[in-house]
Amino acid sequence: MKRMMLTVITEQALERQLVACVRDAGARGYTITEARGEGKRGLRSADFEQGGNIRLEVICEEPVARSISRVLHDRYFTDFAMVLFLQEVEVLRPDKF
Amino acid sequence: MKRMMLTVITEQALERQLVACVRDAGARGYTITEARGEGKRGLRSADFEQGGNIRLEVICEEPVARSISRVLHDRYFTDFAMVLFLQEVEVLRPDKF
Amino acid sequence: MKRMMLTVITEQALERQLVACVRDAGARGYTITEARGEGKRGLRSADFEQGGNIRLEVICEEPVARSISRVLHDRYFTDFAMVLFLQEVEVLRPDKF
Amino acid sequence: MQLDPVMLFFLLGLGAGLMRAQMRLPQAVYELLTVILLLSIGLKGGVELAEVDLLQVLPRLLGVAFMGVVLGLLAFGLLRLSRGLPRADAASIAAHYGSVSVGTYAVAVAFLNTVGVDYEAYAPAFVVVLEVPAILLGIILIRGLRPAAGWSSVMHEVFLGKGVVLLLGGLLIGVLAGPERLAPMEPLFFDAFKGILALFLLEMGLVAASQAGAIRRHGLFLLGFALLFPLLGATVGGLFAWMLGLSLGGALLLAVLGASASYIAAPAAMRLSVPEANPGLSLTASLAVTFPFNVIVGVPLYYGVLTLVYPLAGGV
Amino acid sequence: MQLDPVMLFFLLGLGAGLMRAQMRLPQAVYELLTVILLLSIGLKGGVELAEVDLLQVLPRLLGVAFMGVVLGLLAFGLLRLSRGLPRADAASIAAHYGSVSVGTYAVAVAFLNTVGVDYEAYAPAFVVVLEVPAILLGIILIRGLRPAAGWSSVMHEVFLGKGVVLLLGGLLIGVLAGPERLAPMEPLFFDAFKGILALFLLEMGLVAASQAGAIRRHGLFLLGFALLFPLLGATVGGLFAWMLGLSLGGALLLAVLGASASYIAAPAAMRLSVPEANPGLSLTASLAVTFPFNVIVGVPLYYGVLTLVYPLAGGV
Amino acid sequence: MQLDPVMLFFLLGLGAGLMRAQMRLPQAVYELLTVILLLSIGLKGGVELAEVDLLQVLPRLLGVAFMGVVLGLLAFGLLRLSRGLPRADAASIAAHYGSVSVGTYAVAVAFLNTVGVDYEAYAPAFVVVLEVPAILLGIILIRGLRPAAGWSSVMHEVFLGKGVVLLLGGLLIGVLAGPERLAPMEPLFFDAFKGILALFLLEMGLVAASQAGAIRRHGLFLLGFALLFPLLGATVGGLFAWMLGLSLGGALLLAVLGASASYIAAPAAMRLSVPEANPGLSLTASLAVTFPFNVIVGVPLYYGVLTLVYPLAGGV
Ligand SMILES: Nc1ncnc2c1ncn2[C@@H]1O[C@H](COP(=O)(O)O)[C@@H](O)[C@H]1O
Ligand SMILES: Nc1ncnc2c1ncn2[C@@H]1O[C@H](COP(=O)(O)O)[C@@H](O)[C@H]1O
Ligand SMILES: Nc1ncnc2c1ncn2[C@@H]1O[C@H](COP(=O)(O)O)[C@@H](O)[C@H]1O
Ligand code: NA
Ligand code: NA
Ligand code: NA
Repeated sequence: MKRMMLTVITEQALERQLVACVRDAGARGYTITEARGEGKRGLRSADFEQGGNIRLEVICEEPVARSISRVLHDRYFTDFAMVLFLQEVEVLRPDKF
Repeated sequence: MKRMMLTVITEQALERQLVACVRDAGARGYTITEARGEGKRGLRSADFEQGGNIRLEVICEEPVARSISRVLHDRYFTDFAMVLFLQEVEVLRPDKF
Repeated sequence: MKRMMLTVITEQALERQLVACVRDAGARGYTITEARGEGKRGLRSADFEQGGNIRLEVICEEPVARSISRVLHDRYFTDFAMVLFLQEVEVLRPDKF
Repeated sequence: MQLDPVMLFFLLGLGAGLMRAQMRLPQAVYELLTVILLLSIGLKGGVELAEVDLLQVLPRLLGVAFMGVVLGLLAFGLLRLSRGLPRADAASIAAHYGSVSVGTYAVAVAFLNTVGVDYEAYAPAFVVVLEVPAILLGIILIRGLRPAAGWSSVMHEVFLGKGVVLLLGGLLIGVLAGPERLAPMEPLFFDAFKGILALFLLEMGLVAASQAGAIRRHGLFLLGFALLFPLLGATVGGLFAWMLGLSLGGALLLAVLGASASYIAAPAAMRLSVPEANPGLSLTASLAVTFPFNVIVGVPLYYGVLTLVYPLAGGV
Repeated sequence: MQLDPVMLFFLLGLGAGLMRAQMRLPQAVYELLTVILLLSIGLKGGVELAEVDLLQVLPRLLGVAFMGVVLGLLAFGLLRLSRGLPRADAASIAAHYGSVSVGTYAVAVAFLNTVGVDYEAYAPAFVVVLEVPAILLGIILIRGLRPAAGWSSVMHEVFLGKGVVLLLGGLLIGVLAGPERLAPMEPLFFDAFKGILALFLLEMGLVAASQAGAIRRHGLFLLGFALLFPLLGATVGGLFAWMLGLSLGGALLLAVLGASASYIAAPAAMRLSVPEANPGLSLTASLAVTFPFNVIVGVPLYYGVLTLVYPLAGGV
Repeated sequence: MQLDPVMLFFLLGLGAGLMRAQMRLPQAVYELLTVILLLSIGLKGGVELAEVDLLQVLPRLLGVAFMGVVLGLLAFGLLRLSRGLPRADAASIAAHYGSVSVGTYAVAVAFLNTVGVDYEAYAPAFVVVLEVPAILLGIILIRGLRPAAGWSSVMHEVFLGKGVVLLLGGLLIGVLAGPERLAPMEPLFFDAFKGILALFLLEMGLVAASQAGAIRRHGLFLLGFALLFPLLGATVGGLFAWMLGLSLGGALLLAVLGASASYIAAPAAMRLSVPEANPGLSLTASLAVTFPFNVIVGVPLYYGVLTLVYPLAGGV
């Protein structure tokens, strides 16, 4: 069965707020990996205090994914380093997501 | 050329068994990244002894991917934190996978 | 809107050269996560000096992705551990990539 | 009785964690501290073991190993009184409480140093022989003789965890090298011991705090067990110490080991051998309740009681 | 005047970083070193605070906290002179420079030890009370009373950063435990202090070097501010020290704190409360310019000036 | 002859690793230990270098650097005897064996301390000048004057690896600061040296064990080379020491350096400059065979032989 996977790459400092936002939108889970990278807002590596990036993945139904995208876009795109993309994935137990 | 990418997110404790299962199914390689997250079985972070999650990716032919999925599902879904999904990817050297 | 996501899994030692190559091809950004794994060139884990693998993701327009793939293939496939694949992703702000 | 300063570090970590302070000690640091603590304890024991009559020690070690089984069975019996608790969970928790916590042991050693009471030089060997038996018991209670992951991988997990390997390795190196040749290593392994224990306890406080939320979820029965079983465990430990003829210091250490619950060897082993047991239950009880209880209340309490009772009973 | 050896470690890191040497100290190591430094400073202060009259100390702490606000306002005023700099950036940089750098403080302490000059035992408390006020000021200057992420989460970030928690925690433990009971921890927290500071400075050198490229991008005004404001801050610190009747050693510490800029508490707090401020500006100024300047030139310079001026002004 | 206790830690790690014990020292810990070891060795050398006549030292350093080239050529020649081994692999392995292992050097220093034999204060400089030449040789043998990644990036990799930077940096700091001003850093860098070396060797044992499986895959020729070349290298080292007029202690160190193979600088440099060489070959030989051999058998063996032969040959 098909579900959406939303991936967000953004500043570590936003982790708590991102997780809250994912929960509020009704997603049932998420996965985070540590990342670093470069984009419009320059180089972001995990050394020292600044913290690097996180890469957050949420598998959910399409409307949930789109609603999270919209909220993140409105709240954080102006001031924070953030990239966001969507993919279709096939899951084994669609009821989990 | 198209191949399948199977991604498994599960408990670190299962790493050895997962790798064995991937090999047995005939896949030629795998990639692991450290992860943390939340799902039906609660929060899983990599602090302390418990170990967090791992995120395992296997690129292989579709039947192999489906057979790994099935085995993991049967063996581990009842007792372990585990999420699993499939995507199509385009590879450059299909003979490698 | 659709863009390509190119993922490269390769030896940590190549990081600088990879990043240079991504920039030269005209991509606007990239994300790196630490990884380990196994493939044709044996087990690669991040212990000790050797360094493990990195997993590099670049979202860009299809021609850019194909040109990076080609360059990497020609320069590194003979001598280095390297896997490379392409996926289509939907992005929110196509002008960023 | 005043708190020993190392316990203040635990309280600092606990407080910081409960207030969700922006602080973490990365896992790599935790690993480093654990390795140094285990080696320190092992080396210290080994250095003095060289001068001890092994024929006197071996029967005591057997007695102590037997104590591990007794504790596991006691815990399992008590836990089965709760209707709601699945049998697998009871066995897993029993494995944790029959086994031991090296961190708690280190706090007790620091306590004995502070109050200036001696103990048997070979006490670290008690930790080694107590780690494993209750875990094997817990597995057998559920799987009989067929653990989920096969005996070989379970044995591997149980006997080759870092606790057993580093304690035993330290003991061996201590015996082989002797005090003089180990002298150049004293600054790191002996002099820095209490500072490193302090950092370790700071981290354990943060960990305990992060588990605290889970206590409520798991209900009053578990909380009660995690608070009361240590008292029983300490009593059993004291009795065994008396039967084995240990000194007052040795009796405190055995009481503390009896009261303590594993959070290194047991969780990993039980996860693979009895996966249907909920790992959250045992870890929360052990880390968020029993460890803090022993470190803050237990160690001085057991010591207070032992100083009163032990001489009466003819213990040394 | 010769450089203190700890500064040589900073120069080594800086040089290695600028030449892009293949060397890194992983973040876990940085965290460990920071935790030990903060605890060491706190413990040392706490041990001696036990013997101090609190009624004498409290008004001085209030005075020092007030100094933080003064420094923040001065910095904001000066930065507003630049037409190009957005108001949010000015406020954020002001918050960094009104607050303090614990690493710079540690270098000044090591310097005083080397030259053999005493200072007020409770000086670590200055660091604690200086960390927060300028950050709150910076937020209020932009958000008024409504920071982007809500006061509760801002307060949390500001007061529960590792700086405040570990310094304060160390102070408390030091007071409660006293010097004798802390003696077994001296090897790690006191004897190893300067070696650990050396490693920390090696890492800070690498970090400063990695930020160096950003200096050019941010223009001459920022560079000038990051080099000159420390002189003003040190002067203000010296004046406050004189008004509060501190010793020469205490005056140096307060001058150095005035001259230093935060890179732990302020960046995290400002990112969440004033996100439109560019975090690169303040971090580059603080880490790549002001920190090196203070460590290499500032500390001995302020000390040289103070030894001349302070006795004349009737300072002790 | 008894084993030095640090070697027991290596054996513990090796044993634990071969039995696949559940233990790891995270990479961050490895980095920390390496940095401290390199700095300790450098600082110790630097402190004493201050009192040495540079005009006497420089020609010896040149001689030692030349030894690196000789060793590299010898290794390459021997390896070319094997028909099956590609030329690139022979050059890469030769680069590893002409260069040196700092860990092995540290074990030899600990050994000399234990047996109470002095050595030239500037011996750490031998390590620095031996690191690079054989690597350059290995590259030139394959690439002529055109390495795969361009000379500038190769030079960068070779001369700015952490080995050279930290040893050289430590030497410089030691010279500039002198013994008195470095005294406050002794607890971390000198007193804790042997403990830190013990932890490092524990980790190296685990690493060697993880490479052990690869030995079989790479065949008997490589195994033989990795066991026998150290004997040749030690002999060459002893001869050079005799020609350069070093003391017995200095001769042991130079022999050990000759016998040892690089696992820090060489792998990284060769990977980028001669990528067609299989990095598994050289790393397995160096880490899984030569390092253990030198640490356990080699150091005492070379010392035993030198004590017999060196005085006869008129060495001091
Ligand atoms: N084209 C891209 N492909 C992959 N990752 C990107 C790309 N652009 C940005 N990123 C990641 O997203 C983060 C934030 O991007 P930005 O907001 O453009 O600074 C960067 O630090 C990168 O980790
Ligand atoms: N909806 C989801 N999206 C992304 N990752 C998930 C999701 N649900 C669970 N996960 C990940 O899979 C792990 C196991 O999930 P669970 O079995 O539901 O506890 C979690 O710890 C998460 O890392
Ligand atoms: N079939 C595969 N699926 C996923 N990752 C792979 C696969 N094969 C190789 N890799 C990854 O790519 C790296 C290099 O592969 P190789 O060049 O085959 O040695 C490995 O270390 C793995 O991390
Ligand atoms: Na117990
Ligand atoms: Na300041
Ligand atoms: Na050599």
